[in-house]
Amino acid sequence: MTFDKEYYNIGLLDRLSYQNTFVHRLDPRIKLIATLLYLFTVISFSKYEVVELFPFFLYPVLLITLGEIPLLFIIKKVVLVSPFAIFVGIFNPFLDTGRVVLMQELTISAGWISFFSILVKFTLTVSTALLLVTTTSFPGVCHALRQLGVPSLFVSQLLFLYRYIFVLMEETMRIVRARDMRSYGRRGTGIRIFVRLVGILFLRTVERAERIYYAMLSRGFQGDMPTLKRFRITASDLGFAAFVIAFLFIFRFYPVSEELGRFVQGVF
Amino acid sequence: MSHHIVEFKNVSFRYPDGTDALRDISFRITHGEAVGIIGANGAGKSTLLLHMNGSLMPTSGTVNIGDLYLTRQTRQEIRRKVGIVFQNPDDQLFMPTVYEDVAFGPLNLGMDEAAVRERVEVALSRVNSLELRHKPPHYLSCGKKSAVAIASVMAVEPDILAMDEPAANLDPKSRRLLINMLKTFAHTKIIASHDLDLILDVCHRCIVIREGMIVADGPSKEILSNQALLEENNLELPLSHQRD
Amino acid sequence: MSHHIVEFKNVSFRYPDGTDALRDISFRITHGEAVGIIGANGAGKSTLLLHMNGSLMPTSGTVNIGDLYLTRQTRQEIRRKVGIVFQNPDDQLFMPTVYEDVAFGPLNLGMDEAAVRERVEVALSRVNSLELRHKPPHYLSCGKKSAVAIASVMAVEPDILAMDEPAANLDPKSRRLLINMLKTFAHTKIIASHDLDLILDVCHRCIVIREGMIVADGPSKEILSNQALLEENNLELPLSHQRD
Amino acid sequence: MHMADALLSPTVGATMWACSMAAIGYSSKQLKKNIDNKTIPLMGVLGAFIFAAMMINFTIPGTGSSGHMGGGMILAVILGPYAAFLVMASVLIVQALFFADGGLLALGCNIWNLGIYPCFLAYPLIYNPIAGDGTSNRRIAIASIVSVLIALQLGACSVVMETLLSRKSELPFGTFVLLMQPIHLAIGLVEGFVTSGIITYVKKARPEILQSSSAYRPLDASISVKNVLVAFVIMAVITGGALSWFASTHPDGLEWSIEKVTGKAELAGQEQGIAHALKGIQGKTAFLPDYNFKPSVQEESKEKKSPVWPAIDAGTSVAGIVGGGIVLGLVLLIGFGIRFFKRKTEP
Ligand SMILES: Nc1ncnc2c1ncn2[C@@H]1O[C@H](COP(=O)(O)OP(=O)(O)OP(=O)(O)O)[C@@H](O)[C@H]1O
Ligand SMILES: Nc1ncnc2c1ncn2[C@@H]1O[C@H](COP(=O)(O)OP(=O)(O)OP(=O)(O)O)[C@@H](O)[C@H]1O
Ligand SMILES: [Mg+2]
Ligand SMILES: [Mg+2]
Repeated sequence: MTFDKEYYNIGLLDRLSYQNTFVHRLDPRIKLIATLLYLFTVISFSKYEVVELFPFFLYPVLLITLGEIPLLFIIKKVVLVSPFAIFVGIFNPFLDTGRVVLMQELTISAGWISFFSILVKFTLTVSTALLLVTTTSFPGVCHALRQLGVPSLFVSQLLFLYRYIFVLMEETMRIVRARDMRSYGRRGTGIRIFVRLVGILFLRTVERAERIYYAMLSRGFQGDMPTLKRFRITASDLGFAAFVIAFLFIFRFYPVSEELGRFVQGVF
Repeated sequence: MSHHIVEFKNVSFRYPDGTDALRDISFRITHGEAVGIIGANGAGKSTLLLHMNGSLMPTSGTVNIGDLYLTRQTRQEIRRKVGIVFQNPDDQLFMPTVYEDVAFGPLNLGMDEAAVRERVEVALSRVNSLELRHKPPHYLSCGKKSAVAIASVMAVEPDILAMDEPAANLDPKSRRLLINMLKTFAHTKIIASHDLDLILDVCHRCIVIREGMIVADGPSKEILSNQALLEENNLELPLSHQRD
Repeated sequence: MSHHIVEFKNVSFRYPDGTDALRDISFRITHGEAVGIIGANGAGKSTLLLHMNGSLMPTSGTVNIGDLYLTRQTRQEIRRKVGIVFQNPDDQLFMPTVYEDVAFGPLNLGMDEAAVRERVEVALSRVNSLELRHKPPHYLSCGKKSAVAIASVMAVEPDILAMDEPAANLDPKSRRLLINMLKTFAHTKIIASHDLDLILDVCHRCIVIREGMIVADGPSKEILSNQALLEENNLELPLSHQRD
Repeated sequence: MHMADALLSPTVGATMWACSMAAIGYSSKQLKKNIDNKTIPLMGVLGAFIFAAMMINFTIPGTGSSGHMGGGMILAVILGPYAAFLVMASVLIVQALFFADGGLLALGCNIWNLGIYPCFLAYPLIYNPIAGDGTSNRRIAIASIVSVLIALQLGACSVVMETLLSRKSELPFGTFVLLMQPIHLAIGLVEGFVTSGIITYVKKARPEILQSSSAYRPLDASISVKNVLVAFVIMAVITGGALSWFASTHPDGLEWSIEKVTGKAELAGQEQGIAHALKGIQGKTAFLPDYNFKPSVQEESKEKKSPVWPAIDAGTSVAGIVGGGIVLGLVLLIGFGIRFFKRKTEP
């Protein structure tokens, strides 16, 4: 059933991106650039910085709440893709054995800190990337790419890819069901059958591309994909951009967590 | 024979993206019945069929096939009893030749070569396609593909045959052949289709679903002549009962 | 108006793999006619339609649309005159949203944004789907996809409308809506379908093809009641003319 | 394996982004010169195909993961290298966005690792010479397996290099390579087998597809072995230059891995590059007077292999932990607050 799950996951992501909230209405270009800046800022922290990263949780939390994205869904996805990062990071605690004093007597190895830092960064980067697609429709992202100078040929075929993912996955799901139905748990799921299935799927895909091409020709396609101008930067876009830049700047260069801790300690 | 019973009790199903495709569906189909499942586009017919052999598992409620509850454990056994022919034969024929395709199920059941050959030949003869056995399915006509798809499911000798939109894209003659073929099967048959004339021809009983719920269940003759009911469900009288 | 004439003269077509899909086809369809193309699976109906706007070019013979010979040079112009709606709406709705899809044709004609918007809105309104304009096609139901596919062709305002199997997979109500919609179009219409009841409803004239050749051409009423002719071609009487 | 954002340093990420974007731009340009109108939809739909095919569940012995059926080689054979590369790049973009597989910054690395090697290296240099005119099934099989294997090994090797240069992981080079390469050997064998299976299948069922794709061969022909080698030397020089640039500006990166590999510590000056630049910025921002810029301090102490890290007193750590906790609490509070407020205003 993994296929079904993957498929529905994409479907849900896609569906979320067509909601109509403040975040969804923002200009895709701004969201795309903001996301990239954010990611860049997050990974620019050194490997021993952890608490400095905490304020950055504010950005995904704001997008989740304002964009009405189910929190659990994002968390699940983050956990789902975490193995590689964990695999690469888990050796740090054992290899990097410098001691770190946490409190008077309590020390841990520095590797734990860098491992934890990888995990926090991982959570931040993955959830923010997911939040970009759940708050911006994929066509929106593509149009933003085009306006930001990515070659139009590339963007056009990217749009085709998006459009036909759903159609082909549906088709593939039906083929997989048909195979499983007559496999009786015997793993008729071997690699030879797999090759056959993929071969058939491939042929049908090429035939479909041919039909699509005819349909395009019939509507005057001459080689260039026409586009509509559609974005206008609004006041809320500018506000959002200003917010993100200020946010990143402050939390990158000012140790909010630590100062806050000092302050609290000072009070008590 | 309690063997060939299909019983749904309060079955609901929600796709992971949140679509409620079935809501509290209950019915019981006994041995040898031929039942049509009808309803508008998106009513939930295909989803319902996929529950019959555990391609989908109910979100709540139970499905009984014969003496077996449908669970992840019994699913493989249930798949021997319930054969499903999907809407598009292209999705089902994935082996290099017709013969291998029809043999796929029996081989996976662990039968020996001789028995498999026998099964394949019987199944292909029943759909009048024995002479096609060495052809690659890719080159068959639409009608023949449908026939072979049916044979490939029949070769496992299921007790219950479920079909989703078996006549779509067939030319009228192939459709008629299919109807006649279906009439000769002694199996329990469950057919989901928009082709109400086909349903009327083949099925005694008819279940109407709308938005995932059963809104009517009774003899085809009655249901398919109840114009008000049909129109509520985006259907209309079978064409052969319409006069201009 | 000689404008809306479709004329095939001795058209033959062979696919690159050697299949002779059309053999010496000749006919003439004049302005405002509604013509059904019928025949068995694989007879060549879809291939024929693809010749009407030069998606395929005849291997021999000539195709005339209005005053234009179909050549590689005139192909673009002919495509404004002949709109083809293909069998599978998924293949036809290739843009990411309904609006962009319907706008694809007008934009390719070089129209400005305001004019395009107007065209799109008119076309979508005609098929009762204006409210869907910002949706991606993969969220539409079968019936709506067909409707939008038709709108996307109508938006170019072709003089001639050709359709391949427009009603497959539609539930009876959606099919009826489609038929009514087709009846209101004043265009020259050419419809290839196995749904003989639809052909009988919409088309006055009917062309029967078999193995790439025309075997009959005449008023629908006559052809669709000629049982012998129909049966030779894997067809049968329209269901509404069948009595049990 | 897909590279992940969290393991990247900004320099590595940015360098690879620049390289991959340049490759996309260049390929688009080359393709545009020779394109047949049919190709754009074909590319898009094939991208979707690669995606769907990747999701068919069959398990690769030994690895639990989906083991990305790269598909780069099939695409290259059908579409030629430029178009195939663009399709691979799109597939990876969609994966990064929809599956959070890899990440947006790591996209540069992933496009490089999974796109460049199969399309521009393995296909013209290995697949084509071995497969020859494509009439012999055996040659196709060998060509597919060998080329896919090599492309994947190069990709895996790059993942290791990128990770190590980024300095986020402590894995020693040798161990990491030993962990990665065998897995990719297994994946490569399976993928090579699948690739050859599909190509021979298509050759049998619809030979004209492969023939018509040889309409793109003019492109391939123009990529002679010599040109590819020259291009690779140039790319190697550029990459090497970029790497040594950031190695000098970011001393811990390259040297650190060299140190790990050779076992010798060779330390360079600390007060350079990004850290330095940031310090400069920070010095100018007057409202943070006594903030001690940490990365340099920490890394310094780290490289001195000081037994106790870092040179911050326990008080600072406590402040950090307390403050971090409070910040997280505040963030959550804001989240819940907004949600609560929204519920109230939109009944
Ligand atoms: N894979 C899926 N993911 C999410 N929702 C789905 C999926 N497949 C179907 N649905 C939804 O479930 C409902 C029932 O769909 P189903 O395909 O069972 O209808 P159907 O009666 O077979 O329709 P049709 O006559 O068009 O074949 C519809 O609302 C449909 O949109
Ligand atoms: N791309 C192709 N390459 C080779 N042969 C083809 C191709 N497409 C169709 N054919 C063959 O050409 C003939 C005519 O096919 P066509 O699709 O026009 O039939 P049709 O009347 O539309 O059938 P259906 O009712 O099944 O849609 C058939 O024999 C078919 O196998
Ligand atoms: Mg269905
Ligand atoms: Mg056809």
